Amino acid sequence: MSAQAAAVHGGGEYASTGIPNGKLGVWLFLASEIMLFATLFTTYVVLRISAPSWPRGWEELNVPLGALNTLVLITSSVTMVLAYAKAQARDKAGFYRYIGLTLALSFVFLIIKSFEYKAKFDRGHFPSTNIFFAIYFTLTGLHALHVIGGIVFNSGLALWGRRHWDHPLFAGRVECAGLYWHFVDIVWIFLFPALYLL
Amino acid sequence: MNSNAHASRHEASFWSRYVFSLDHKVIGLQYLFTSMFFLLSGFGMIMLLRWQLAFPGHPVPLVGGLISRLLPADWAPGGVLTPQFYNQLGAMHGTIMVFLGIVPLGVGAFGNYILPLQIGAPDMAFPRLNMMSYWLYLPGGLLMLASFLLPGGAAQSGWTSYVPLSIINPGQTVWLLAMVIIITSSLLGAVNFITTTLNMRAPGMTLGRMPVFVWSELVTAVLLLLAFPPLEAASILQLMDRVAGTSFYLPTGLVVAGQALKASGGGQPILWQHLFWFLAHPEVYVLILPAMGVVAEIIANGTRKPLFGYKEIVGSMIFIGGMSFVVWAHHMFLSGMTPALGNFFLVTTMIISVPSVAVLTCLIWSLKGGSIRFTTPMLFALAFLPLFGIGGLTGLPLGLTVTDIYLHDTYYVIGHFHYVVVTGTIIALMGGTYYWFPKWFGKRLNDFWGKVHFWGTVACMNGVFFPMFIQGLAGVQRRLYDPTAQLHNLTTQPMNVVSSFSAWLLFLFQIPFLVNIFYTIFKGERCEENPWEATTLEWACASPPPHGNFDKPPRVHRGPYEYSAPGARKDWIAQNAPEAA
Amino acid sequence: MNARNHASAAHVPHVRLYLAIFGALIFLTVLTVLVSYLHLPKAPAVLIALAIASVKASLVGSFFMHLKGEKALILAVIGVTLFFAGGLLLPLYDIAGSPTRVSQPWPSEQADKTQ
Amino acid sequence: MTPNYGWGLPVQASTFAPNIDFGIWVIHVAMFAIFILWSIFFVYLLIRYRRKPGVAADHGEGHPLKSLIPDFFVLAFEIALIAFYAIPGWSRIKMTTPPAQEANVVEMVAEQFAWDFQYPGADGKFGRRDAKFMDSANPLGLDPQDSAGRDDVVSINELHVPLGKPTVIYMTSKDVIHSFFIPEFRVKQDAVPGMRIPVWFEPTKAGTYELACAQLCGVDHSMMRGDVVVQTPKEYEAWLKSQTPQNADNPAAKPPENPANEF
Repeated sequence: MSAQAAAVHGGGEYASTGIPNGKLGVWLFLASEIMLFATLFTTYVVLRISAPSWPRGWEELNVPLGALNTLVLITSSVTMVLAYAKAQARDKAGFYRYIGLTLALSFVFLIIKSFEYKAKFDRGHFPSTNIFFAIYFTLTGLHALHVIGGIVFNSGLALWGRRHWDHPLFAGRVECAGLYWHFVDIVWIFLFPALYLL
Repeated sequence: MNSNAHASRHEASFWSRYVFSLDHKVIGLQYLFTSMFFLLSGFGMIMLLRWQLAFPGHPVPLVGGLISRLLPADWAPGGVLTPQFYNQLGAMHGTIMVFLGIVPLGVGAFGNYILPLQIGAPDMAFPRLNMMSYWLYLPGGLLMLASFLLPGGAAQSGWTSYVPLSIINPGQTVWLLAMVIIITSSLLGAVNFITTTLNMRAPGMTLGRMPVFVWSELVTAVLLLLAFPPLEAASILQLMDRVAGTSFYLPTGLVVAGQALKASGGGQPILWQHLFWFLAHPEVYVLILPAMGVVAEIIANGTRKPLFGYKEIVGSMIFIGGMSFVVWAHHMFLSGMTPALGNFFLVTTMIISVPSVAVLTCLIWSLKGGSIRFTTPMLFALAFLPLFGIGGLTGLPLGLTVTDIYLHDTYYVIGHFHYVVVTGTIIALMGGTYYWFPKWFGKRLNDFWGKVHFWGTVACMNGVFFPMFIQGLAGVQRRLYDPTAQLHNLTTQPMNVVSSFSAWLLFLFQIPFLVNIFYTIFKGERCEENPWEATTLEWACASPPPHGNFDKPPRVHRGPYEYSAPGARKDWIAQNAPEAA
Repeated sequence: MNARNHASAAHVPHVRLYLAIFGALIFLTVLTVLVSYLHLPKAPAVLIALAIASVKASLVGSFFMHLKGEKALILAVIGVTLFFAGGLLLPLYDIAGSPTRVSQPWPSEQADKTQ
Repeated sequence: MTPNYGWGLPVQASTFAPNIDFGIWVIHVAMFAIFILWSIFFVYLLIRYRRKPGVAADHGEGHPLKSLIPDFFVLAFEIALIAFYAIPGWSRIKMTTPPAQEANVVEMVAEQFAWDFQYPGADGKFGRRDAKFMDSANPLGLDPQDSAGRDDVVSINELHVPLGKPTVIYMTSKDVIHSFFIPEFRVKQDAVPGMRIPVWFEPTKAGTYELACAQLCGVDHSMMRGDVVVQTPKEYEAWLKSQTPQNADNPAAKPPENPANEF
């Protein structure tokens, strides 16, 4: 691994692009995620335009709860970037405070989401009810899966950081976790108005 | 040096060295043997299917009794294939050969093993990710094969699984799950390939000095990275349609077998075709690009001469990669898509045919002024040129909207894409196996049996696929369980018999190849480390290379194909050979 | 960057920058929700919502994901991806508005339903 | 073996069949020419530059663009094909549908493993169809109450078409995607559920031709065939009259007691 460690630091003897492997890898992974969510948005737009009738977002969905969720996710994005700043500044206590906040906010997001889903199920709205709810549950469901993935990655990183705080790659990995988390936030930034507000 | 210390820790257990290995070479070989297994299983399916095409309704000889006992009663009673089993064989043949056979062979096996060596890297950028991509590919593939054991049988609506048929038919749910797993595996592989190629090239190895094979794998990885996610999303939507009762692809008012289908409706069947072909066309370029890379390597080595038009070939590959995202709907000219879009995709399809022709032209011009050695890998590479030419040329009438009206969904299409994939990619990858076998196992494959395998395979492949053009012109549709049930297929029915016998003969000709491989691995005598006297970096280290490949990163001084340099002592100079004094 | 005292000096403006971005994001979220309460017709509603969301996304991208001043290769990767994601919109032209094809299964229903 | 099918393309029996055949013929001639020329050059290179003892390969500084000239010829040929053949042909065949007044309009519903045709009958109007009326006796789901539909003729797997004027078929499907394919007319178009897609052709020769399904539609995909009977206008009218259900001859006279129409 040490040969790669040399490579990871952007070069050493290797002719490289100067971007650490981890960061380039995460950005490539985010490129494929952009294509995934772009397909889902295209499906939503295509089905909505070609449908004879489509309910407006606020008629079926709980806009205040959605807005609250957006604020929660944006806050978690801020705490994530602060956690990265603390990691760069080698401030262990600060890092664990902010990464803890980020994880807590992610759980809050999922809890609010589950309330929303439960409210819909109680009113008998399931994915099979009509095409609107099929789109709603699929898009928000896949986004929630990505939030869960983010929680797993961030908590794994936090645990790994306890023993490997001085590992040369640690700050880079926090940055990569941050990049992924900000991407999940950006997807929600587009998803919230698309489903709830139009 | 640090890589040796790293290597010794690695020798610890059998498991970490062979099964859960982080070494790109071991993972490459794992991909090689697994994809070979899947290619043979997909090929075996077509052996059965060809019997039903040649002699519809007659019990299958030899294995007929075995099948009727092994399989559920209603699939092959008395050895005669039933339509649903026929459809399963057809759908799984396509899926297994494309997603489990050729892509893992061309990208997983050759790419994983050869790419890091050719750019002088110690290993892949993310070894754990590399291991994880194999260990997602294997279960995904086995899940796909296991879908035959489901009560309703495997997927039976074609490898393209057009909706609503694929939502009504049994067996599709497991197909979709296996597809999502395989796609995730390919995505991880693509991230690994691009990062390694960009960030871990040996000092001095600028992008202009990378071998053509590395360029082809890089463009392939970009295609995998950006084209697979749409199919993953579309598969998830289809999975929801089948499992959660949504109806993304089911329009309102469907009546199936007399009863109204209870689905909420409002879906668009054409949407699946758009999303599927948005992947599937870059996918077919993922199939052909590594083969072009392998052929370019072998031809440069076999003619002892630098490739003709290195920049043109690499430029064409990049142009193909870029254009492949905007040509997909030439598969859908007659699918109810707006005819106006047909004109747009006609023009983009014709534009993308130019770089493919350019690559082929440059490879043929590379022969001029060379000193051609007719070794076995060179024979395969040379056979690739005319046969891929036929594949490319027969794409013209299919790409043209008007002639596609008649030829769409006929055997002409099957002949076209098999000439590109079978006599194109598979022939090239077979040549690559002969070429890089000394690098993988330190032993050369037997040359005599190599030539027997070559001549037999090329002859039989043409015997199987050329009659399909004749059937296609007569209007024989594809995926017919019993072609003789329709009058317009009767005249060309003998062509089915010719194809079937050639296909079985082709299967027999693969036996010397397999025996040759396994015999040479265990009993072959070792050969020198650079038997082909090749210049690229993978030959600058031991065969098979130790863990960590190079003692220290090789320093690259020149382009990849410095053969017959004027005034040099030998007719080849390795990329990392120090500057001549 | 790693020395403790040097870091804290360079560190403070970052935090203030991030909190400023945080404020802007909250404001924009509240704005887009308020706009939705106007129940505008579809076309303007889509444009406004899309514009606000794009501004928020670019804020998160350029400051939180450090895309501002990022190496050209990363920006190229994103650019190429967005270009091909745009290619995905082509089916939109086909399915949504195609003259020669009426998406009604039965002729009679076509009469009463304004397409 | 009916005379329609030889080894090459089937007999031409519709107006745009010669047009399509011309395109197929031109492309195949060009393909053979390109393939033969390149093969000759290829074999010459193999023989001329095979390994000879003592003769080294040259380093080859040739300028590639000059040698891509054959590719520009192929490109020029393709552009000509697109501009003068494909785009005009496509717009004539697929993008324009003959107006309903001068064409013989038929409704078609494809289902798993049969083609159901509905002719407007004497009143020239199609009866309403609805999924809930569908059963084995009434595969098209004709609404018994609708007066327009009482004289409609229904034929399964058999399409009768008059000579001398184009026939426009509005196709849809009940369950899965089928593809309406008549080899002799060089006609092919997918029938997609949830969509009503027009396909048209104008037969030029009387006779019986084969209608086949070109898109995998399930177990009996290969059994899903039908006959297209091209008749002179007189014979066609006679056939239509013979098929018209009895209670429709004087629709206004008496309301039908039992709505079920037999045909």
